[in-house]
Amino acid sequence: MNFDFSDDQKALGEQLRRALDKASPLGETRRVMMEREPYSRAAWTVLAEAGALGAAIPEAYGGVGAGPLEVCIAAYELGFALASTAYASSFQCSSALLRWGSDLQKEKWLPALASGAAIGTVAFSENGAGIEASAISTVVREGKLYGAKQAVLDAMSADVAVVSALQDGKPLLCVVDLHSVGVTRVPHDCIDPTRPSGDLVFEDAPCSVLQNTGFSSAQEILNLGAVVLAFEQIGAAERALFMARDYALVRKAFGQQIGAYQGIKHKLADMYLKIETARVHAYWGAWAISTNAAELPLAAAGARVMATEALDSAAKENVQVHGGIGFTWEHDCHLFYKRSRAYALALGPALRWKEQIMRQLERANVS
Amino acid sequence: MNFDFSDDQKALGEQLRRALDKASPLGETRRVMMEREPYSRAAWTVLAEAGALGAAIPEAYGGVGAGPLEVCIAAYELGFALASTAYASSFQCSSALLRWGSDLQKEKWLPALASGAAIGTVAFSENGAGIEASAISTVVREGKLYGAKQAVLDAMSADVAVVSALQDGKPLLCVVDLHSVGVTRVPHDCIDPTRPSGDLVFEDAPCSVLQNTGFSSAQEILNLGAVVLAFEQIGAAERALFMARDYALVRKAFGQQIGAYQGIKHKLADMYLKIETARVHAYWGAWAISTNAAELPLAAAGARVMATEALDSAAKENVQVHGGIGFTWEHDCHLFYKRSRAYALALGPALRWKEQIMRQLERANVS
Amino acid sequence: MDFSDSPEERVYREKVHAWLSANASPAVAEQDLSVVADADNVPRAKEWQARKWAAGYAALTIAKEYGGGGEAPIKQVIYEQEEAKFDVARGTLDIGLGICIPTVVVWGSDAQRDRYVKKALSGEEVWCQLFSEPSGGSDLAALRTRAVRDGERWIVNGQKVWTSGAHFADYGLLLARTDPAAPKHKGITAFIVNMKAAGVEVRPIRTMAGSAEFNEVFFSDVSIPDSDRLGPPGQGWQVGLSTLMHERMKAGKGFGLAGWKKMLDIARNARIDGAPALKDSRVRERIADNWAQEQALRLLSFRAQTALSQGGIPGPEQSISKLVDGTLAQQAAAFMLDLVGEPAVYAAGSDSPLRSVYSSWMWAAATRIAGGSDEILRNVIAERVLGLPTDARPDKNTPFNEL
Amino acid sequence: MDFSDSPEERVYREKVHAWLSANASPAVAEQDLSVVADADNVPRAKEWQARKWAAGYAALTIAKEYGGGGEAPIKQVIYEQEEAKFDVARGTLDIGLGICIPTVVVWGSDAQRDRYVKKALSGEEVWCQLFSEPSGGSDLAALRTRAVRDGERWIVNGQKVWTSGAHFADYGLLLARTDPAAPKHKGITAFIVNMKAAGVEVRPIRTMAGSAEFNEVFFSDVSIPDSDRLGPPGQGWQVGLSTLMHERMKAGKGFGLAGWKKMLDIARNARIDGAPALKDSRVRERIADNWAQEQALRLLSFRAQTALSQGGIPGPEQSISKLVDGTLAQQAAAFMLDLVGEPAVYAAGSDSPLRSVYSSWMWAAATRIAGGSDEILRNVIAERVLGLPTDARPDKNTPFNEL
Repeated sequence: MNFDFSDDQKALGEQLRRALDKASPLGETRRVMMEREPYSRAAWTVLAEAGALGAAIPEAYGGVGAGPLEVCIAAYELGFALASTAYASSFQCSSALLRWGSDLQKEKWLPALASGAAIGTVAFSENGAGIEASAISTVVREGKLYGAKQAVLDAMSADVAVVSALQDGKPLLCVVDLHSVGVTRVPHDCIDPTRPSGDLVFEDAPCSVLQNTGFSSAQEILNLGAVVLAFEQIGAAERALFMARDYALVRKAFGQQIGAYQGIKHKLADMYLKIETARVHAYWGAWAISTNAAELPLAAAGARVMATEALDSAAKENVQVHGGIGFTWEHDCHLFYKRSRAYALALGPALRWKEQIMRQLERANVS
Repeated sequence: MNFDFSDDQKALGEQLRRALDKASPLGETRRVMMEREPYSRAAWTVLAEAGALGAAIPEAYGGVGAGPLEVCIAAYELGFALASTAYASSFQCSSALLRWGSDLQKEKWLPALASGAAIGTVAFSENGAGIEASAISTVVREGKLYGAKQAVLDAMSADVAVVSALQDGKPLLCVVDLHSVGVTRVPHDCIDPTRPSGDLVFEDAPCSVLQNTGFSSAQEILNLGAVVLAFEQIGAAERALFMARDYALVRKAFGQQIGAYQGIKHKLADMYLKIETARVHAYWGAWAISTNAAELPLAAAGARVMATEALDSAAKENVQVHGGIGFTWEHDCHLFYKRSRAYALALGPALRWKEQIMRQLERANVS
Repeated sequence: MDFSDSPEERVYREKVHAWLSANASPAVAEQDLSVVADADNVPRAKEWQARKWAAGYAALTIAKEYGGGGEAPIKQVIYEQEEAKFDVARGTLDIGLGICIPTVVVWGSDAQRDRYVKKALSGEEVWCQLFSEPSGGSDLAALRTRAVRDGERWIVNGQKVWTSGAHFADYGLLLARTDPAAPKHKGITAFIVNMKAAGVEVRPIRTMAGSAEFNEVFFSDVSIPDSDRLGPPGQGWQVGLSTLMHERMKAGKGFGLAGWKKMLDIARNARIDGAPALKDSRVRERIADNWAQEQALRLLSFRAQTALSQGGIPGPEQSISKLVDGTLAQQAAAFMLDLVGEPAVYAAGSDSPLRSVYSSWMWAAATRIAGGSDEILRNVIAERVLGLPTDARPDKNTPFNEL
Repeated sequence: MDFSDSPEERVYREKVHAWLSANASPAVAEQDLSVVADADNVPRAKEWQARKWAAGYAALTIAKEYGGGGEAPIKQVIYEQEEAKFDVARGTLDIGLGICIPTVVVWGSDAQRDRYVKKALSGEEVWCQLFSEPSGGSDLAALRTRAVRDGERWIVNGQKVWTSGAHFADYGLLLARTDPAAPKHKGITAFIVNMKAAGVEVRPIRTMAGSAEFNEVFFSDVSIPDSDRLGPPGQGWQVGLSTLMHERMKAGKGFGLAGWKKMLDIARNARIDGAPALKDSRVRERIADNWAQEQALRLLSFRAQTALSQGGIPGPEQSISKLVDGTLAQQAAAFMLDLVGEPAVYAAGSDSPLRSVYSSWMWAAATRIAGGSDEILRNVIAERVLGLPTDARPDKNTPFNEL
């Protein structure tokens, strides 16, 4: 039994913690928000230099060839730093290319994604209806893409996107250079301006189809994203818990530290409980990705649901523990609060993932 | 604005509180359980003597002719005493007779129900499927009843029951003397032995049809029961809260009263919160019954859902506040714990009543 | 048990309604609460207050001799219920007229009442309340703003926070520490402070919602004449407590956060896994649950109104309501965003149909903190209603300057 | 990251499995936990323990010199995982072998170890633990049972409670107050008490579930020779604490309460408002939620097992698990009964298909109390894991007899 990351993997985490602490403190995330930048170049550079961007990309395509466990470790640190990067999106994009890309497609994009020269994302949601097959109206015709994707995380920073579309009425995935003529990015005011989403509109946009993909391919890529984002969520939740804990140790009311009151102590214990129960789910998800286990759809959904709840709870109770100051713009609490909801919505709400859990359980437990 | 009971009604409550405290302390409820009696005669006598059994029955039929508000007041006190009586059931039964009974049917049963000489109940549930119309397989043929009703609250103590059945394929209500040949009562081990339910099996049992009744009549009678039972639930919840509060004031741990710890204080405050928010719903339900308001289906469901949650929470946290002693047979905590679930199941679970709320809201709020 | 007015109340309601009909247009929609603390709203609010003053509706519960209506609190409730049906500038002067001025009436000298009450009631002068401090929070009596006596005046230094309307107020009701050697509750004195005086600096606080309804107020050697001291020295805590009683004599209203109706609207248009959200029983249950809680708050306000109608004092209905409302609205807003799914990330857009849900999601967080945090309110209920012991307060009897 | 055994662990697992296969039949169903504390189960439990003793599996983590296996804690975990697959009498001797005897090994004299350890390991003598008292509860150190020295013996008077197996135990590990003038944690001494001695009276406690797994134990002038004192006088609290460490060196297992599988079973047969319950998304969500929590507990036990496998000490996984499990199971059981609706009132029947749900509903209430209540565990996590201040403990340094 070795339900843990390896020492090397942990060392990568520690290295990233130090580097992000320097390059992407909360002030950097705030700067991204204030200056309306689509992401933090500083944090991205840290990831590139640590080899985290190509962790799961084979050396043949310029990657490190380590694996998804390293990706999860990095995501956890990005969450802890509350960094503004398209890390999970880019991982989803490169994973789709690795699975279904032709040699040509791989050679074109993977080295750039591995080095950080390009940012990737995936665009599945449209018509305000999540990713379900019946909602897809984007079509591929003669190598050109027509349609619009909505609420695409990292749409404003990505260079390349894997997009779900119909070709001859059948769902598939294709890859689009977002700098092409025919691609328009539509910015929006987002709940979390440090992780902006946007619309992608395609009109005569050149695209290249990924072979052997179908509707289930999108779900497969979502499962990968769910696990990696769960690590980001848990990292952020832990940071919020630490903020609340630290404040409870210094803030006094009625003559003692507020952290001496059970009202606060038990609240923090509950935050911790949610984080630790989510953490083991995320670990299990990481294991499932790394071994390509049949449990992945279940594990991904479990990680997604638990991590979303952990960050929701940690972010909102962190504001509560801070009291008035936690409600101000100047304090960092709201960065976590807003991130919590943005991540709860990205990849679809828990309502949908719980249904995925239930379908898996029914399948495994046929009476 | 007079959203309160009148002074006379409050005086009736105080009178019952004193009388029940004497005649039906928790020891009496425990005795009923230990001696496997179907109800507490002592508590029933108190109700009879106070005129509470005939409160909503016109004087012409031997009642007091006061109204349903007095019934609610009495139910609240019965709940507070955790008495073992068929009060709500009997009220449902007499209400059905008053609404749809012929002069003959009324004259036969109402005076006895008003004086307490007879106990009434209603029997709607069968086939393990709640009260839905499609589940009814009990039939009336030529004035005789055939079929079986399940989980009938107070089946073991009642003298007369209003029963839902099909006649020529159409649902209706009929009234059955439970001492008739052809009626069998089947006892069961119940979650709350102080308020036992049982099956009623009819084979060639004489019955008399209530005129102009249909499936909606059963729902109407359930709505009345929901409000009255909500008052019982809130009374019991308040008693459980007081038990927990009193224990928290005397029990010490780590050098102080456990009631001085916020872990306990906040728990008790939450119990109180649930009780008070349920209480206003129950008041609204009482008003709706007393004025025959169109809001009754909504108000009854609101009272039912909130009161069930209030008693669930109060009964289980009362055990928790008491710690080990609260888990023993000798202590009274479990009487409330068991009552909470028995009342949550009687009249159908909150799952169903919430759906009733939603249907009413949709109807009221057509977009 | 009935929900109708007493005969006297009905007559009063009709009278008020008639006057309002003659003086204002019917409301077309719910007033946007965000304008309440907006300086742009002040002229309109003053103008409306002047008209109320002329008609005798300026401050119903204040005694007639000071320019009020001399009415029972239930009349105030009825007036406000009727006023809410009209398109008038509400809310902006509430803190002054509902909290500060009644306190001046109770604690002020004749000279203070003559000088301040009528000018406020007539809408001429606007007031704010200067109690909260950064280091205080829930522990209001921990305030550190100092007032040092210097002959016939007091010199004030320190900082207040979360002061609504400070940027347009003429006067403020200030609590300051005058005796640091006394225990914390005993060394405080109340003052009336001229907000235009030298040394008073008002800075807006930007909230997480991006707006600036509140202020910090800095005092640097601000001079207050002793004639503007309110109540005896060292009695400031009692002055502060008495404001709470004025707060309590209301029937309570919601915080305007998005509730079950909005949820039902959203559910009517949303889809989950390809099916209409309104057919998803999770969504149906959630709407029913939300309705049940919101309805409870509405009914609780009827209970408070009943107490006032009978000449009594409302119970803990307001504390219960605030405790329920904050948590409920925060969860409900998150659920509504989830219901819409991915595109709900655009809720922050000023033209988004979800903008009110997004605002509600943030302001609910504030509701759980402001005016007594969830934790403080649970303590209050446990201690004052249920009679449980108070928390240990090691600082209670220690001189403030030794804490 | 993988879930398989290390090579050494695999070899050990195979060896254990082979021995078990040769000595026991495969389990046909989950062992009924209610027989664990049943005296009727004792002969079978003793017989099985004797067989384990003969084969060297009597107590794996106790040093070989005392008759144990001298193995690392992970071997114990592996042994128990394998043993659970067989139909043997488990649980009945756990308190003695897992808590009392390891404590005797650590704190006992050579004479005590010689006298007691092997007889327990071989299944000859059964032990119970006498810590809890009626007045103590969560505050174990508030114990009042007195032991007064009288020459070479101690005279014990007092009462213990919640003692599992006291009605069939031969010996007990007792904590008693020997110095009432010392602060509460410092005046306690540990003893080995002969449960058959004069003055020891065992009375069963009936629980709300109707059964009697636990006992009260009354001591009336019970004489214990000083040679059965365990550890120095006044060090009883330390002896007691050291038992907690033995508890911690386990990987944790659930409490056997009804969970998502049972819920799914029930949902497959129930109907809500005429439609199959399994189509109701509230039910589906509830099953998914329950699975997610139960799976977390399973994965937490893997984390603890990983720590043991690496030679480390598990973290707070057990505290987390107990906190989650009690509340979860209590809510889940209530929900399952609701799912069935009205007929679920018959769940108390011994032949009811819902009997296990009914039991779970009651035993979940006990899980939230026994072995550290929810409130105590939250405190433990807040203080020991998150580093928050301890609660004020006014009694900590006061002589016990002045409290």
